Amino acid sequence: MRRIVPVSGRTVETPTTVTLRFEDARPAAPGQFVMLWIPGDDEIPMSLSYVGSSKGVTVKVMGPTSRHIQEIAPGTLLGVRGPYGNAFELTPHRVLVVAGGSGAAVLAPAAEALRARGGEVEVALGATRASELLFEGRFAAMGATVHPATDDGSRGARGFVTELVGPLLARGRFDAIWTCGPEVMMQKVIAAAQGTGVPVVCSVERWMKCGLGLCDACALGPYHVCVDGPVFPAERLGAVPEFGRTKHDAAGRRVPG
Amino acid sequence: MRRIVPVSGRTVETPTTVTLRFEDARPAAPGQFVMLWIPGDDEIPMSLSYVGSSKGVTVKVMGPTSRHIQEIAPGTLLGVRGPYGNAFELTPHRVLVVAGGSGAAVLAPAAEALRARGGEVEVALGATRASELLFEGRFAAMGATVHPATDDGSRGARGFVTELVGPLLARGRFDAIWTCGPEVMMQKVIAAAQGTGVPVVCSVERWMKCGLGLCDACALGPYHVCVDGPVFPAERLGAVPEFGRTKHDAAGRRVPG
Amino acid sequence: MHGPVADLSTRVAGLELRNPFLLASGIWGETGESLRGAYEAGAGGVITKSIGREPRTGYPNPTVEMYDRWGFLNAMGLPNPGIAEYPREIAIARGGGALVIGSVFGHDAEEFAELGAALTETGVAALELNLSCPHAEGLGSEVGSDPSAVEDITRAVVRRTKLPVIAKLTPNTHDIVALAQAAERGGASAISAINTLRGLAIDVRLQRPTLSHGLGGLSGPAIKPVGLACVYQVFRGVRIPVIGVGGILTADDALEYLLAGARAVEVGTAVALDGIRVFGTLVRELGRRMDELGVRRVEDLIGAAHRSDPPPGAPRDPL
Amino acid sequence: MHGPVADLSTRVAGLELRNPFLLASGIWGETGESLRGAYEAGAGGVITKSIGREPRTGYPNPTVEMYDRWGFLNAMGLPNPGIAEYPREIAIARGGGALVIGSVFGHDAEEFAELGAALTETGVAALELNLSCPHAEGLGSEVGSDPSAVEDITRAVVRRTKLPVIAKLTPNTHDIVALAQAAERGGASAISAINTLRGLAIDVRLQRPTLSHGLGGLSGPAIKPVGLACVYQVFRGVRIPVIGVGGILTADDALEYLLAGARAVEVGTAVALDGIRVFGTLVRELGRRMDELGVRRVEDLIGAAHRSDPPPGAPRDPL
Ligand SMILES: Cc1cc2nc3c(=O)[nH]c(=O)nc-3n(C[C@H](O)[C@H](O)[C@H](O)COP(=O)(O)OP(=O)(O)OC[C@H]3O[C@@H](n4cnc5c(N)ncnc54)[C@H](O)[C@@H]3O)c2cc1C
Ligand SMILES: Cc1cc2nc3c(=O)[nH]c(=O)nc-3n(C[C@H](O)[C@H](O)[C@H](O)COP(=O)(O)OP(=O)(O)OC[C@H]3O[C@@H](n4cnc5c(N)ncnc54)[C@H](O)[C@@H]3O)c2cc1C
Ligand SMILES: Cc1cc2nc3c(=O)[nH]c(=O)nc-3n(C[C@H](O)[C@H](O)[C@H](O)COP(=O)(O)O)c2cc1C
Ligand SMILES: Cc1cc2nc3c(=O)[nH]c(=O)nc-3n(C[C@H](O)[C@H](O)[C@H](O)COP(=O)(O)O)c2cc1C
Ligand code: FES
Ligand code: FES
Repeated sequence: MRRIVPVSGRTVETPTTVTLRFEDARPAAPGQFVMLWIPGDDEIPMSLSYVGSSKGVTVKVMGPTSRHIQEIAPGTLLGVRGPYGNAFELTPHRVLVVAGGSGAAVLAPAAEALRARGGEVEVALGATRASELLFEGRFAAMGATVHPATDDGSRGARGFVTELVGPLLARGRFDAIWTCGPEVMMQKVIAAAQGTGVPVVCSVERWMKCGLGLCDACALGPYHVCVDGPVFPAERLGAVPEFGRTKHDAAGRRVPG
Repeated sequence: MRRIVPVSGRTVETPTTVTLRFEDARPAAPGQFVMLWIPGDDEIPMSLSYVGSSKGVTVKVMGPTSRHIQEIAPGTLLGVRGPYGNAFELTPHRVLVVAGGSGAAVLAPAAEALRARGGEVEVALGATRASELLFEGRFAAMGATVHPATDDGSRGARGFVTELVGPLLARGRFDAIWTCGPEVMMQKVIAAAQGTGVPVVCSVERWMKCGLGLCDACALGPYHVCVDGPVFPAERLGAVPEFGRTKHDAAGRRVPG
Repeated sequence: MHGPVADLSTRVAGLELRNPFLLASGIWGETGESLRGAYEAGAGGVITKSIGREPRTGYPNPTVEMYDRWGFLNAMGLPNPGIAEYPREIAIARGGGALVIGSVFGHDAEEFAELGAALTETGVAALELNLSCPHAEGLGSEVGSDPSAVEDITRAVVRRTKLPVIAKLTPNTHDIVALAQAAERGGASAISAINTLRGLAIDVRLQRPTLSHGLGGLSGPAIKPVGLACVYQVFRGVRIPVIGVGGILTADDALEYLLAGARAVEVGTAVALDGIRVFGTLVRELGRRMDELGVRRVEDLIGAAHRSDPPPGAPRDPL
Repeated sequence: MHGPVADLSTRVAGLELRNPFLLASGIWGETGESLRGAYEAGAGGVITKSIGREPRTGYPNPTVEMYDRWGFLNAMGLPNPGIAEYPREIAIARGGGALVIGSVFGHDAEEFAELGAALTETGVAALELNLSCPHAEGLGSEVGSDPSAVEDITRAVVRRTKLPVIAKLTPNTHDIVALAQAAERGGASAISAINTLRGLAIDVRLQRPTLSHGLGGLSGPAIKPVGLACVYQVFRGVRIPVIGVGGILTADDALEYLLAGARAVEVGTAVALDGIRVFGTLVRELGRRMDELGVRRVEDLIGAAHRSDPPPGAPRDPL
């Protein structure tokens, strides 16, 4: 099931984020992820930021493995299995994308796919500072309107990207909100959409080992993120008390998260 | 690989020979054999005497297992694997069939297939006595001319069926001889055809265990009868000194046979 | 048209199971919600992840390697939340009505006994001792391949619990019957067999093992013949009941185990291949197959393949 | 366009092999013509059927059970013509130029030694001791799973022959390294691993085992992970060379074994699946793959997977 592929390209997206590209013929849909193995190091889940036959992952530094990935040069062999999990449904016409952290990695290809079907996209794009805004140019290039927000106000609105959601919903008409980022951020998005009738769809990250629905590492209430997700309608998450509150760590303990 | 099939029909062909029928969808060609398992007893190689989806084997009493088979009633479950081995080539137009013992079991479906393609068939059919002539009616029904020979002269020529071969070759024109029976019998057929230019094709029986070309039980010189045969052109057998002289027994010893 | 008439219920180690299909340990069993979900999907009972004294993260990824449907290699490394935290998961599962069997692992008899006693408090229906993990040093099959250790561990646990104790054995041995007999002497109420076979996969381009731990455990269809041989042999060697595990994907696979002597079976890798709904399918298909074969009760199947062995005319060791 | 530049030759137990692919014992090896045929088909060497003191017919049929390409179960029961008659087969094989390794089995050290001495006279290039047949009572793995018996048998044979002695070990053990070390102490020149795994298949409609003997030995792809684990462990535990066996169908399978530490490999079940021409294919494909991977000599592959183990950052037993 695992393919060994050479890195065919490397792009520095922000000071803490790089995209690695590789050829892989398996069909994939926006929202799906792969288990990416850096031989000699860990294997970690990564959303596909490019889903064509030239695939890509966009990795933000979090800890040792993601830091290691930043230094990987083209030609390096990586292990890839998947794509796993479900995908964004491309049925809505007007979508508000709300991205925080590395969340734009999975939302950009979804937005692109929607645009390709004639859909319309506005993006609320958050980061700590201007240089960390991920895929601002890519969203613009696909014809989406981008509303940046930075913690330090170095670009766009100052403050959390979630604060843009209410005003944007008030101003425009949307069929859906797609969001990916820290769970507390996504909860704020859900809260902001409450009562507007606009459904929210979240891409969720949990600890993953098998990616196959076997090991229980990614359990989220009654769901397994690797097979039932990572894309969930907010209604389903609403029934899971631990969403936004606790996670399971690598030992399966419930920890705040 | 093994199918468990109920016996769908049972026909007593001669005092020492019965045909068992069973349904089995696997395609088969005349000349091929199956490994037939009588649960609780042995599994033995048996040529298919009927090769359609309603298959058949025609079994002559030789020892304990073939005797056991004679008593099997319709409905009994048998194990079948195969069909294995190669088949008669149906390219010649006029064929002389020379059958001894249970040899008619494999030659009858081959002759039928040839007739169905418009070929012509004459049959030299040998047995110890009239009641043991196998498939005389079946050969007649397909429009073949049958020349019986019995050891006791109770029907047709008295003596060995091989004695018919010379005269038949002298009288008619044949593109091939197909023969199955004891190896000494087949050697006499080959000898009788020598110099006539009519190629002889033999169906050979050897001890079999795996039927898969693995265990070496059916070794015949450089060949394995289960995969390289059971149908061999006489030229190939001519280069095998042990043909008609020695066999391997169940332990792999070379024994006369 | 009428539904299956076959009675799928079975008894093993004093447990009344609505059907013979148990969720195998290590699959879905880290959280209470998952245990409950597997039971709701149709399992006759669910076995927890093997629980140890301390929380363990297990080995780093990669921890799994899948061959086409016929085999699966893993070296999770016994990740588990530890005995202090795990009772809340059992409470969640039991809250959902699940019949839960608690699995434990340890380094020695004292550790097993302590864990068994602790789990007994949680209301599990039975204990399964993981004497058989093939890839964790000083744990699992390293303790589980020595009959006297198996006997001691079993006895130590039995002394500290009122629950039935199931000894889960390793196939990485030359004599699983000796291990089963040792567990029986130690007071086990049942044997489960088998855990995974020690295995390895190497990536040819990278020239390295594909699992971070190197060695792993093989499961799935590839090990079914081995599991069947073990159950068949153990059935003859002990009086306590046997639970079959290894490579069960279909009702016919389960039937093979029942005929070999198992009174119940555990299902693991099938969940990765066919999802948790595999339990519903197995239950439905077993009923259908039993109807087809004219068998009314699971009971009537157990060990039936031994009736015909050795087959007439087939000496066990000719010449 | 140019042919492969890779050098496929290898040395093991003092033998110079033109390529690493040996015909495994029990496949095609009952007759001299077949041994010769396998060598002509491209094998680097051929191993005879295991030969015993007396002729043996083996078990009655059914003796084989095939799963889809991934596995094969057999209980032939060690049929062989016996040591008195077998030398003529070796003469036929050697007459065809084949490099022949003679395999023997027995009940005890004396019997092995006697057979080894007798085969030495026939001009075989080495002896392989079958210490590992999983389904013959009092033979095979029943002697082969006890390290002291393995040591005694090996030593007894080594004393009676000038040929290199290869000890073929069983995977039906909890500690194959201990067996390999025992063979090394006894003077073996190499270890081959593995023989088949003990297995069983039951027919659900007939409610009986499908092989007349009941238990059989599992071979083919299903056991490749187990064979690799054994070779990998044995490579670390002994100084003598290792020959890998089990589930090799393709050049990449063989590469896995070489990387795990094997200096040569044996091929069995593949012959049933792909015919004897599989040797030609394996030789061609190994050359092509080595060219592709930039490896010049088989030598450069042997044990290379150990260089990366344990991988950096991957503790062997965390927590
Ligand atoms: C479905 C999914 C898609 C993801 N997509 C992206 C993406 O597109 N871009 C991106 O930058 N990140 C993505 N992540 C997160 C990414 O997997 C982690 O950031 C990464 O594993 C961190 O590893 P590390 O060794 O650098 O950090 P560590 O120091 O090991 O861990 C830092 C944090 O990362 C998370 N993490 C570590 N290992 C795992 C694991 N095996 N499974 C899940 N989480 C883990 C934990 O929350 C941990 O606390 C995704 C995660 C999931 C589950
Ligand atoms: C390819 C092939 C096709 C055959 N087709 C027919 C057929 O259509 N009709 C028919 O009546 N017979 C056929 N035979 C012969 C049949 O297999 C034997 O007659 C049968 O096995 C006898 O078994 P037994 O137990 O009754 O006799 P036994 O007393 O066991 O043996 C009598 C003789 O039968 C042969 N025999 C026994 N077991 C085997 C075995 N496993 N493999 C091969 N030969 C064996 C040996 O020559 C033996 O000396 C065929 C054999 C082969 C190899
Ligand atoms: C990912 C995985 C984790 C496992 N973890 C455990 C465990 O913690 N305790 C245990 O006793 N067995 C464990 N096992 C073994 C299974 O319970 C079962 O014995 C084995 O997988 C064979 O069954 P299967 O072929 O149906 O998977 C694990 C198996 C797998 C595949
Ligand atoms: C039909 C059959 C017969 C065998 N007979 C023997 C034997 O006589 N002696 C022996 O050492 N191994 C014997 N083996 C084991 C093989 O040599 C080999 O170790 C095993 O089949 C694993 O390799 P494979 O997966 O390539 O078949 C036999 C295997 C098969 C399938
Ligand atoms: S990662 Fe193993 S179940 Fe989801
Ligand atoms: S019957 Fe086994 S090789 Fe032909």
